Amino acid sequence: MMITTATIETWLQRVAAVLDENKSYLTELDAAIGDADHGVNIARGFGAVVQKLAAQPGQPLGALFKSAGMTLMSTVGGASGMLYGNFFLKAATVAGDRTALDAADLLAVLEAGRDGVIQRGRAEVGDKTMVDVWTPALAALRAALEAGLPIAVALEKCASAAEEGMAATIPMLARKGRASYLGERSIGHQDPGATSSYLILRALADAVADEHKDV
Amino acid sequence: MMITTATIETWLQRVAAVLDENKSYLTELDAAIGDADHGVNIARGFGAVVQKLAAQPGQPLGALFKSAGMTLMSTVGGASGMLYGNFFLKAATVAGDRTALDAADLLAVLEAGRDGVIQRGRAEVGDKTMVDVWTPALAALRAALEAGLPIAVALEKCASAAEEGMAATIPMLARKGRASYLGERSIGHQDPGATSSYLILRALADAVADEHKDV
Amino acid sequence: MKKLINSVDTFIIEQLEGMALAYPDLLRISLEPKYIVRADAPVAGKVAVVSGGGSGHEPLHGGFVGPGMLDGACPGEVFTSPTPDQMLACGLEVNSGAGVLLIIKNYTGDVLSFETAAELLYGEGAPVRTVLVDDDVAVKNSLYTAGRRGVGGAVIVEKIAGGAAEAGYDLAQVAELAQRVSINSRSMGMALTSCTTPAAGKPTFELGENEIEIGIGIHGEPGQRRIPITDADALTTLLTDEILNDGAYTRTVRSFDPDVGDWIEQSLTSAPFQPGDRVIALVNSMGGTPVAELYTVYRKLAEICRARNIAIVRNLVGAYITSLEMQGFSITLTRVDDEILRFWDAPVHTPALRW
Amino acid sequence: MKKLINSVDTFIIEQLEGMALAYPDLLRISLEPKYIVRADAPVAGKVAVVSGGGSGHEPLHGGFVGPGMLDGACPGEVFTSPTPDQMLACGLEVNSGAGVLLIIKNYTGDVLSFETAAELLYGEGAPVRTVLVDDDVAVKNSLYTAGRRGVGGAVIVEKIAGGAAEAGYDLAQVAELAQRVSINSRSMGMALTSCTTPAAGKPTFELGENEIEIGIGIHGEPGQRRIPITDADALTTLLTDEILNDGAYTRTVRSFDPDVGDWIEQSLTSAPFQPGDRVIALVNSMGGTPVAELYTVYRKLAEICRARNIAIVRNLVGAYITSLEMQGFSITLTRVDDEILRFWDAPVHTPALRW
Ligand SMILES: Nc1ncnc2c1ncn2[C@@H]1O[C@H](COP(=O)(O)OP(=O)(O)O)[C@@H](O)[C@H]1O
Ligand SMILES: Nc1ncnc2c1ncn2[C@@H]1O[C@H](COP(=O)(O)OP(=O)(O)O)[C@@H](O)[C@H]1O
Ligand SMILES: [Mg+2]
Ligand SMILES: [Mg+2]
Ligand SMILES: [Mg+2]
Ligand SMILES: [Mg+2]
Repeated sequence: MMITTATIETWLQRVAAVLDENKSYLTELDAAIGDADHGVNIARGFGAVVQKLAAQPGQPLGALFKSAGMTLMSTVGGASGMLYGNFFLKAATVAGDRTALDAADLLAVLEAGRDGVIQRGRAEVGDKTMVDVWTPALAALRAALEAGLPIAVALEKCASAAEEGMAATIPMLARKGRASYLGERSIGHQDPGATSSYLILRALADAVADEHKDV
Repeated sequence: MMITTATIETWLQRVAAVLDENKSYLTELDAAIGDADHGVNIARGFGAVVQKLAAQPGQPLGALFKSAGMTLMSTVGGASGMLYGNFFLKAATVAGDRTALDAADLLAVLEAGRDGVIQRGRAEVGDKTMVDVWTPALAALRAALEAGLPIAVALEKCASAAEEGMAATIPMLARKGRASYLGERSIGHQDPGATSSYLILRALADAVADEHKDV
Repeated sequence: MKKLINSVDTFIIEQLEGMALAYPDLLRISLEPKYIVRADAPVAGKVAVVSGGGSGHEPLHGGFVGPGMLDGACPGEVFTSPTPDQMLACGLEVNSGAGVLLIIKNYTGDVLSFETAAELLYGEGAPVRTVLVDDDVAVKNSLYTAGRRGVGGAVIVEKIAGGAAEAGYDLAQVAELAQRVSINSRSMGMALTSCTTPAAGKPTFELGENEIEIGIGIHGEPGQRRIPITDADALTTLLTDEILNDGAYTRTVRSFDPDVGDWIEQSLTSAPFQPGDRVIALVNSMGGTPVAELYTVYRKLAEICRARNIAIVRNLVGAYITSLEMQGFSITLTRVDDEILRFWDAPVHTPALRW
Repeated sequence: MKKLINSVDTFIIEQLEGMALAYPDLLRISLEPKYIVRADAPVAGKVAVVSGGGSGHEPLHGGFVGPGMLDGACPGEVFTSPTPDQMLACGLEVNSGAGVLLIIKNYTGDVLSFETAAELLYGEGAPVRTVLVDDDVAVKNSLYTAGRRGVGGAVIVEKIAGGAAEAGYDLAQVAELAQRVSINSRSMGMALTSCTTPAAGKPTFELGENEIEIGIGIHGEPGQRRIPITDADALTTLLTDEILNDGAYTRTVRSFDPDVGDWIEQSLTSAPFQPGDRVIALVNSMGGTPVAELYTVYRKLAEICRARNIAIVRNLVGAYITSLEMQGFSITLTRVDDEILRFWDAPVHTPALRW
């Protein structure tokens, strides 16, 4: 099964919807260890992404991701805006003018995005950031694909790993981003960026699963 | 029976004590239709008066009242500080170098004080101010003395009339002072200055009654 | 009560001590009795401009002491008028011989104290005049009330009077100009929240989560009326309309005339605003409202004035006359002519106003 | 939530519109993307100084745009860093050819956005340098955190950089001086109350009636620790001691070097304060604390500095870098030399700072 431009568009629409639904929840998480803007900001950003894409449907994936990245960078603000923006810009360079991705392409695209996040933000696993979701989640995806599982199943495993990664941030002491200022007081709270990253990967698994069902 | 300097000093000490006890109450009354400072301000003022008098006991009454008036003017602030200050300055001019007052003297002293309040503040009965206490209270005092009642009894009648005057301010619409800005909203609240004036006259009756008892 | 004070009894003195330390080149401060004067007072040959009022309205008045504005300011207790002894000592210290103008906000306590002070100063041989500021249109009449309160107009009057005095106007001229600025000023304010006086330790009035108070004074007094909360444009429109639709306002003003050595009474009338008027606009924070929110108010105010053909030729947006930490705002409009504008633009160097 | 806004979606734009109307001679404002520049930008031959950050800190940064301070400011959403497209447009508009200095408060979002903007500006041919402000001693180390936050020091850095640029310093010189001011600045803040972001509509954190938060940032983030409320002197002592007792602080700072066209990393060390130091002192309101309360803080600060033989040679007392309507205060001390002092004293004409 190939991941088409249409599926990617569906994914981003789902992301926009689910982030909007979870706007207050994410902002509350950010209020506890940050500055109470994460939900509002990324909901606004992905909303803008979806509007932009709707105006120009069916672009090659490189162009699509680049548009998403630029939009996020100019509408979100804050650490996550720059990091997610970079994610899609880096993903775009790998996607190039493809209009569909096979399993290996998808993995390469996502890994490039994750590397972009790490490169910009210089966070490591254990720092209590979105990296604590992306790294284990993409490791799970890679393992599943290498084990020959179908994309939809592999993405389900990826989303599960993302969820675990998200939960794993709770006991961590933050070392990067705003939460790091709190020192010990950051312990016991789930990282907002890790949470939105999980929701993004969850939406990807769901989008592909739906597609799969129809087939 | 003569009212001596000692009795007047006792009176002012009682006033200071009773205003201090009623500080919050008076301030709350002022919060409702004024600016929430009446109790604090006059308690401070009469406290200062008593301190000043303690340093110079046994002055002639004119000097005593003048000192009280000047102290109130320089320590209370606000409308009531100037009005009570003026009350004692005018009382001082009548008391002169007397060291004791008979009934007629006392009435003259108090009436001069009241006239000072009216002259400065230009309020009339019905305007919802301290004048609504002083005017009926001194009318009652005059009537009682003219009816030949002993001073202590007359002052008791004076205090009762003061209390009625105070209560009578509740339904009034304020026309003078800060409460007048409220228009209709001033109705239903007891005037703070009328209340402190009642307490002052109540203290006078009590001081003289106590003196009388001892005799 | 959460405030940056040490104790209810000492905080005014300590604030004054802090001011003295912060502005040693600009201010000289007396603590007993309490007053603030220009470091270089008395300024030879210059009329001295003095004001005063309760504490809790900072920067008014002490923050406006300095070249180009006030020569002296007398702070009372919180929301309580200062006392005549303060005004007397302050007036004597700033009087260079050219006389003292007392700027009085119209509150019974302030008026009575300043009246006494004027008489005392005159008795000491100082030429003295008074000017009354009574610009609050929330108070509708003067026949059945103590008259309109003095609010934001005081800031404008003090600036213009200070500028004229600095420029060499004599006492009668400064007084005449100041009174003209005063009767051409109109203000209205509102509160989103109450303030808490240190002595009371709890909010002066209780407002529900969705209630606001319209037509407040500057002492946490209850306002004209209480309404459900609405948005900034609606509030700005409400206050601006009250100011712009306010009709002619006539009152009897007592002022001290040193030539006759006594009080004279004058009937003064404020003319309503009219198309073609030029105004200075003050959008003022009640203390706890941050400046950013005031810009939303200014935006709507400018729009309304433009539509009414009233030209805002100067503006001031910030916290200039406050009620402790109260949230809310007030608008003041002062009709100007070229003379007034010249003294508005004249240099000023005070803690709170400087150009 | 009680605020003078019209809607959560429009209030930043409306505040900017209000500013534009209030300061037509001083500012030019773009709404899409959002930025504020000097009305006379670009100023021929002059280095342009640009800063930016989340909204909600007003007057920072937009209120500091004007001759003698910033050429441009980019406001983000509330407490959210602005975006590279804003910075790019703003930087291009103010660049006269002499280059652009970007003043960056140290927050991950701001740093990432400004880094991207610096690269974009450089790509467009604009000489660009960056300076990092990271003065908040409440953050103890930089190895295990994102490093110290940029707080009150930003106000001082912007004033000095603006003064030097106005005086004709070239880009490298302005950047060098600004970085020197930055590493010689230390700050610490506290909150009496939380703030409420319009989007959230309720207080960012809950504080009990008798609780306060020590070591806060400027975004309503929880602080270092929560303690029972105490008095102004104790709080001032606590914050001042943290600043004065703070040891040498070393961190690696990335800055853009237009000569090599890339980022360079430098290890910079802030030396602890010492007897004999001369400092500028900023006593800053978090927004809802009125200026009068700040004087009590200044009084104690001056006393402590005197006892430690640290000379406060200049001061600024007021609301300069805020967190919406939060009550509380911060103290910033900047060690100065004659060069820094000269540019502090240099004329400035902006909405919020003028002399
Ligand atoms: N250096 C970093 N690397 C990776 N992720 C980071 C980094 N700094 C912050 N984050 C993520 O960003 C999230 C906060 O995003 P957001 O609230 O939008 O930005 P801000 O902190 O600027 O307000 C954090 O929860 C964390 O997951
Ligand atoms: N013109 C007046 N004549 C007589 N009494 C007055 C007048 N104005 C005010 N008062 C009295 O003063 C009281 C208020 O005193 P206080 O609160 O101390 O002064 P302020 O109103 O200046 O805060 C009122 O309750 C009223 O009784
Ligand atoms: Mg955040
Ligand atoms: Mg009162
Ligand atoms: Mg009062
Ligand atoms: Mg943020």
